[in-house]
Amino acid sequence: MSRFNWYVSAAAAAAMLAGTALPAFAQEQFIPVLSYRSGAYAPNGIPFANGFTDYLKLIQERDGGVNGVKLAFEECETGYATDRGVECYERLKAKGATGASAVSPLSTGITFALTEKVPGDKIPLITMGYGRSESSVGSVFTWNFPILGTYWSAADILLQHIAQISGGTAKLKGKKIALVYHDSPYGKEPIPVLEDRAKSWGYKFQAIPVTHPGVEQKSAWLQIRQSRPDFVFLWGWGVMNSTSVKEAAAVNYPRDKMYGVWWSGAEPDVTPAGDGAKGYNALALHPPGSDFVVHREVFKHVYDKGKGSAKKEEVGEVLYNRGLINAMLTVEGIRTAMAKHGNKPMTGEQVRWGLENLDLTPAKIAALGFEGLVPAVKLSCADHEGVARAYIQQWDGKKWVKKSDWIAADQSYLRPMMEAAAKKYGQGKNIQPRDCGKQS
Amino acid sequence: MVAMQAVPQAAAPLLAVNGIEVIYNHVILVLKGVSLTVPEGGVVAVLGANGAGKTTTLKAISRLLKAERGEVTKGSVEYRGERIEAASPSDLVRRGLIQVMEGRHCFGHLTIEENLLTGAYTRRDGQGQVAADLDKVYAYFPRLKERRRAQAGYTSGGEQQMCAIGRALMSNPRMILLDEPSMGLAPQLVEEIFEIVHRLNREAGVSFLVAEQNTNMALRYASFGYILENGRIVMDGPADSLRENSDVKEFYLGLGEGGRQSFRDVKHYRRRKRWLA
Amino acid sequence: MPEFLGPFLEVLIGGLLAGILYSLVALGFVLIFKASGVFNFAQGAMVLFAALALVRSIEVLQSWGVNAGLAIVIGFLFSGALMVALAFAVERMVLRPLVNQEGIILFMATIGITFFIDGFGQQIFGSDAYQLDIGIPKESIFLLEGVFEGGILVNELDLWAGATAGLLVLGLALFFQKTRIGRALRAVADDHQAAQSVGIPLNHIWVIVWAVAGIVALVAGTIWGSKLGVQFSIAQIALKALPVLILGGFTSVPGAIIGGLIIGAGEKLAEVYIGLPYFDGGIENWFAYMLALVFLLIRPQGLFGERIIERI
Amino acid sequence: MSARRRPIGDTLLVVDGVSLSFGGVKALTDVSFDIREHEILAIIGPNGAGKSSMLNCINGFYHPSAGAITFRGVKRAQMRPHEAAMQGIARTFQNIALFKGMSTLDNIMTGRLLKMKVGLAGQAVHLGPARAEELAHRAFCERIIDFLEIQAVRKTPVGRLPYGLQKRVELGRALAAEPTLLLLDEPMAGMNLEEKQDMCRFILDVNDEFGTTICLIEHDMGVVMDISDRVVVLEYGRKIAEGTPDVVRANQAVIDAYLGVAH
Amino acid sequence: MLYREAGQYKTSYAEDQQIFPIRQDRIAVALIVAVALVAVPLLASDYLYTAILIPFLILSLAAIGLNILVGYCGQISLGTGGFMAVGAYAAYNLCLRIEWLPLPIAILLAGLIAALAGILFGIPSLRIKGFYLAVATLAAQFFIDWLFARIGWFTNYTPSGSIVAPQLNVFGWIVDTPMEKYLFTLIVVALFALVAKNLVRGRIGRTWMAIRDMDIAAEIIGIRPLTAKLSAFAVSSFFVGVAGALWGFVHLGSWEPLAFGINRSFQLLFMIIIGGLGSILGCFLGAAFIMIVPLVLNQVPTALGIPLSTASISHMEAMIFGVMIVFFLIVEPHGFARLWSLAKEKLRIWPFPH
Repeated sequence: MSRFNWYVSAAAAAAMLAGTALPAFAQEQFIPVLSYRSGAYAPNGIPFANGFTDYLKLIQERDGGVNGVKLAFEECETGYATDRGVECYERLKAKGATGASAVSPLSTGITFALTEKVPGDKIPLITMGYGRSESSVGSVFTWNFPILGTYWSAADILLQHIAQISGGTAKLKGKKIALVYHDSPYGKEPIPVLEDRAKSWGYKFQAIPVTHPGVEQKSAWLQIRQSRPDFVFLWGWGVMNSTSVKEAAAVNYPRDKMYGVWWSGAEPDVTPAGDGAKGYNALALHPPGSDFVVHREVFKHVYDKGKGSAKKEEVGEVLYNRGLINAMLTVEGIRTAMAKHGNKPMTGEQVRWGLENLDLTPAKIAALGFEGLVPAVKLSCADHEGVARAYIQQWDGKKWVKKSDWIAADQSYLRPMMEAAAKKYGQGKNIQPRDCGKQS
Repeated sequence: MVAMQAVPQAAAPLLAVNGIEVIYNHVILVLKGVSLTVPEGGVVAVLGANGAGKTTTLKAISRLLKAERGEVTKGSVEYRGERIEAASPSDLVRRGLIQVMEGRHCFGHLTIEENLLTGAYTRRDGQGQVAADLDKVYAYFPRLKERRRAQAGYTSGGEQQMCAIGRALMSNPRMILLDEPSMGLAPQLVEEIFEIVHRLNREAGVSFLVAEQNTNMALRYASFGYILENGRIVMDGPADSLRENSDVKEFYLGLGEGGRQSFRDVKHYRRRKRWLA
Repeated sequence: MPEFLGPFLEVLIGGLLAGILYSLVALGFVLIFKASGVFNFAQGAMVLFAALALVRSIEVLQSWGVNAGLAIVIGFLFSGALMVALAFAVERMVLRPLVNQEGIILFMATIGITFFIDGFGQQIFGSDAYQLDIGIPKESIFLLEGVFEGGILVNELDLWAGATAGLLVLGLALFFQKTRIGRALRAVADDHQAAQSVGIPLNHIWVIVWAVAGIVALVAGTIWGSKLGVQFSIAQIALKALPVLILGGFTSVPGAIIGGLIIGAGEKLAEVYIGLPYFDGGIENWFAYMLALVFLLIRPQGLFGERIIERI
Repeated sequence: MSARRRPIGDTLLVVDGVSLSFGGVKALTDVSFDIREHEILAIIGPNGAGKSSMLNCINGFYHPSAGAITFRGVKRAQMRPHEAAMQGIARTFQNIALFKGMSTLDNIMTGRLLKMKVGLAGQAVHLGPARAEELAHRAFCERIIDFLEIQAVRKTPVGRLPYGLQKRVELGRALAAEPTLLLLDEPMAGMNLEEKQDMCRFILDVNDEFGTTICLIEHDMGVVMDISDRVVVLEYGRKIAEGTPDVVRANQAVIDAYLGVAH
Repeated sequence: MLYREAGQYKTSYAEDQQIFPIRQDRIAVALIVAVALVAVPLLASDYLYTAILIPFLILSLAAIGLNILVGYCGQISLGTGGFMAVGAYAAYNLCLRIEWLPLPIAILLAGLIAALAGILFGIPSLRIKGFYLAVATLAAQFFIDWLFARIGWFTNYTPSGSIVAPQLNVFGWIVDTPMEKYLFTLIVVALFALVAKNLVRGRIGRTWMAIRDMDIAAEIIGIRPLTAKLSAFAVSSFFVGVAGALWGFVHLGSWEPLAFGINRSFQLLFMIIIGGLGSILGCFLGAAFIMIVPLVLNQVPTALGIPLSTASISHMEAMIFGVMIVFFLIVEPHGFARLWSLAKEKLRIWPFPH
């Protein structure tokens, strides 16, 4: 038993009991689950955490773990607060036989803090669809994995879409685009792309911050009512999203000119606005719904045994599915690592290799039951994002309706930006970029 | 209020305090076994220096002590033959036992009249009766009537003392615990206040337990006195006999054996004389 | 009509109406501070708790097949009763044992209450976002469309909030000035001990005050909940009520309303005309406080607070 | 009467036509008198006569609406209380104004604050000069503690002391400042005879030993008549008499206004 | 009989004015220092350093700063988080813009800049008192939050507004392992605690306490309210600023304005009130309590094998936390420090109860 266990148990004044409870992790692969089920962001945090844990339970119940290695996982409540998140990470990082496999913090703030810590602890940081945009440059950010898309990608996809419906990028000239954003690192992430494109494409860009938690937006929307932008992008989280949609309805800003990022496109974001949300658009990183193969499996192996985390009708919500996918990527990273290192609990470092060499072909994805949910993903030393594509969905008052084809981010434009930013970061931290040509 | 004659000393006690101990904040012992009685219709004085425990005694009786984190740990308090250590202050007010606190404690932001009306809070005998009593209070304190619309915070010390006593009267009490009515008042006003106490006792039959430092004044108006020192009763007796007692004379009335000694001539610090060996 | 006037009026009116919503929360603070000298940090949590109780009880009742109107009425009664129960509990478990402690201790205790209510409310009623619809109209209406292009946007819900706040203040003023209990409340506010000495039972008074503040919280929660949906964040609007309080004075009911109007209008105008054009926005959060602060430097006791005469 | 060591000297402070009002209520009207070096001056008068207001004007807590106060030849229009303290005016209060959270020693040490010079950095290190200064002033304060016979409660928080001792500590704090002029507001209020005698002793000793000029407010006529050199009588904010105790005692206006029937 | 001062005579005022006049106390303190400097580094795990000890020490330091203002000078502040932010961002900018500046100097300068900010926002305290002041200090909190979130210069125009601290180089000592970070923090905090103790027991401390206990009387004995209050704000903010710099550089390594938000201010206020207003020791006790309670509450159900969802745990945590706050206030409103001194008094007269 490690000193760490001893100490915590003592602090908990439960040394005896803890002594029996902890060794259960012995030969298991440990996955920490940083979640938030209370506080201002709970409505969004809960479905995600449910999806994440349900998938791990599925692997446990159906497969008995990954390649015979049982999974162990423990949730820790971060409350979306950075310091709590860091504490959770520190608490959980050394658990299990080999320590934490990978961490998914589900908060840009926590991601920023952990980005500084994971290289020392050698634990990969999976930030699926969020986090630092430049961290997709794996040569500098060895331990960060913003798989399936970054905010810069998201901003680019949105711009492509409105250019498309406006009839080409040239038509955007002179148009006005406003960004209503959560005043935090998360909300600020897309600004560089939106500002940069404004220069070349000639639209007018206005950024309007909304203070945490985002219930007071009247002046933002009065401003929008006056300046009447042609499009409003929404980079909100939690209650801010629904409040934005409501305020838009209140000032009669056409909802179909509003585009949310994929974190502003879930059910809790629109239902509180009632009919006012009809026509609101948002990016979809993946489709909602519970009729995919994996859901059938989850119902069969988890819910029918009464072990589900959520209510049955909540399975298949947007954020639930995102939790599923996030968990699946973590598990597949472990599986890939085992292919190289053998079927035993993997260390964080081994999982990192696994993630970097993750290659989910369409066939593999179909076998996992994620067909239609996830595109093919292939990561590499240089590219930790893998694939960046999304489509536009629209709320029809009852459900999300797919409105556009999948749109892929323009890598030729984004990649140099990301590399420049990563280089700047690396210089600040004295990080020597890895030479990805030599990586196996 | 029915005017009635003061009842003679021999009557059954209205209030009986039997050997109470009071502890503050679970540690500080303030009263170390205090016993006293007040007969129906009597005016009894509790005398002693600052910090002797006079206020604590009064608050122990009126149950205001609890709000100050003090508690009676030993002994009993009986009012009209019933134990009252567990009663609440408002319960006691309803039963006719009310305290006028040291330092007046008027409600500064309320007018004089509103102050008086708060005194009738516990009464359930109707607005008419309250209004009638208000007039009676104004009859005792004509100055209050003049200033009835003034905010109590802006009235003088004497007026506030009157207001505090008048406010207590509004509860239709049988007994008033009067704490330091003379504090900070000019001699003439002190006289006036005690005169009113006397009248209330004579005319309205209200009994008084008065805590005072002004021994001279208190013993002139009380029929019986107790002297408190360090949380103990060190002497008691009828007012007249106390006034004649040489120790009292020396220590509380400032009248030494050979007449009053000039303050200028006190040239050495006196050892405190023990009342009880 | 000059062109800027329409938008200006719109922001002004929007701000005033937003301010009224802050006032509703501030009112609860004032009541408790006035009567017990307690700076009740839990007011925001009480708003959330009341709103959660309301929305969830309506939901449950409707799931039992009770018709909407009746469910709303029962829901109000239930959550009102819950707030009264809360008042009893707070008096019994917190105020009574802490009687006669310094203000800051009681203030901290109310932060303890805040934590408890936050946890308790979420544990019992869930931490999801809930929609509250008790039939308050939420349509936008456009005034003076003939005069200004596009008219002046006003939300009906905000108008309802304004009317409700007005009625509440009127009721409270009458209660304080004209009733026996009201007088007793003011007496307690002035001097606890003296109030006790004349037979006013502090415990009852505190229960009454906290219950009234709880009902005010329920009203505030209903309106905020109708506007934003009921979820955790509405507890945090308590922070919005604080500058209203310092501006209006901790002890003044009308001050809470006037303060709310000034803060609401001030911050929205500042945000739209200074913050967004010159500072990339976001100034309204501190602007309200700065406004209150600057004001305090001129009148330290707030707009309607009682003047403190220093004596020694 | 004991022999005085220091004769009464020149005028120390002049109150010239001072008036004071609070929102229309006149607390003082055109009051003039002076205080002379080394004397003990008593101000008496019924409650609300403006006695405390007078002291508050002298030490700058209130600003007279008319008139002027000259201290040691310097006439001042507006002065903050701490400036008065710097010029050597110390005082005690009717309702004890001690620092309740601090010990007796610390309270008395606050009286020395104006005389302590070591800067913030020096104090932070608390070695060398800061320490030496602290110890020197501690020694001075210990002398006062001895003088006032409060050694036993040196480290006790003053909030826990009985009233009489608190009054002494307050006097100690005022003395620690080594004032030229000491203002005492009802120093004997609420004391029994014995305590009054002690307090009188202290006042007289201070006056004798340090030559401190004393101006006091007191209700106890015995005390006033016995220890003061001169008496000023106020009523309703006006001065109605001034003079030696004997003169004042015989003044009919004073008898009518204040003493009332003999007691 | 182990703890008593009988037989320990002080023959000079100097001896009487030691921080720990009783021998047993001095021994205890020496033991604590030895444990903190030697035993802990021998035994502790990374988790203990990074998640408990380092934040505990830094928050204790911030609590000392706040306690100077609230506990000693009686000025309630809810803007502590803001002043921590000033310290952190100042240190960042100093290191960024003056490359040769040694880290300890940068941290001290950051403290000074925070002190200036403290003075600026302390000015209203000359007119405003009590809860009005408390609310007014929120203006500082929100303004500072906004300033660092909005003005790009402070964050060196990083697009996200999030900051990454540079390497910690203390005159050539590269502080990077958790244990080194712990030791560095320990040294800084211990030194500052000593400085704080020296200040509060000397002239300036008495000045503050006089203002706290009765500001009018303080002015009448010659204390300038202006200098007294502003010096308290300055010194307090200095400590808080240094703590903020440590929080950003040593503990977080990377941060955003939210790290110094209003919740931090409240947390610190809790610490000093639970620990004891007007007590340096209380700051440590309070910080320890506030740090440990949530951890214990999180661990106990798991350790006992009670299957609670994290949601329930976190709600229970809030509830229990609330209850404990109220409970402690009822039991001892003057905090752990008072409990501690009462216990010592009991020990001193043990085994005789009176």
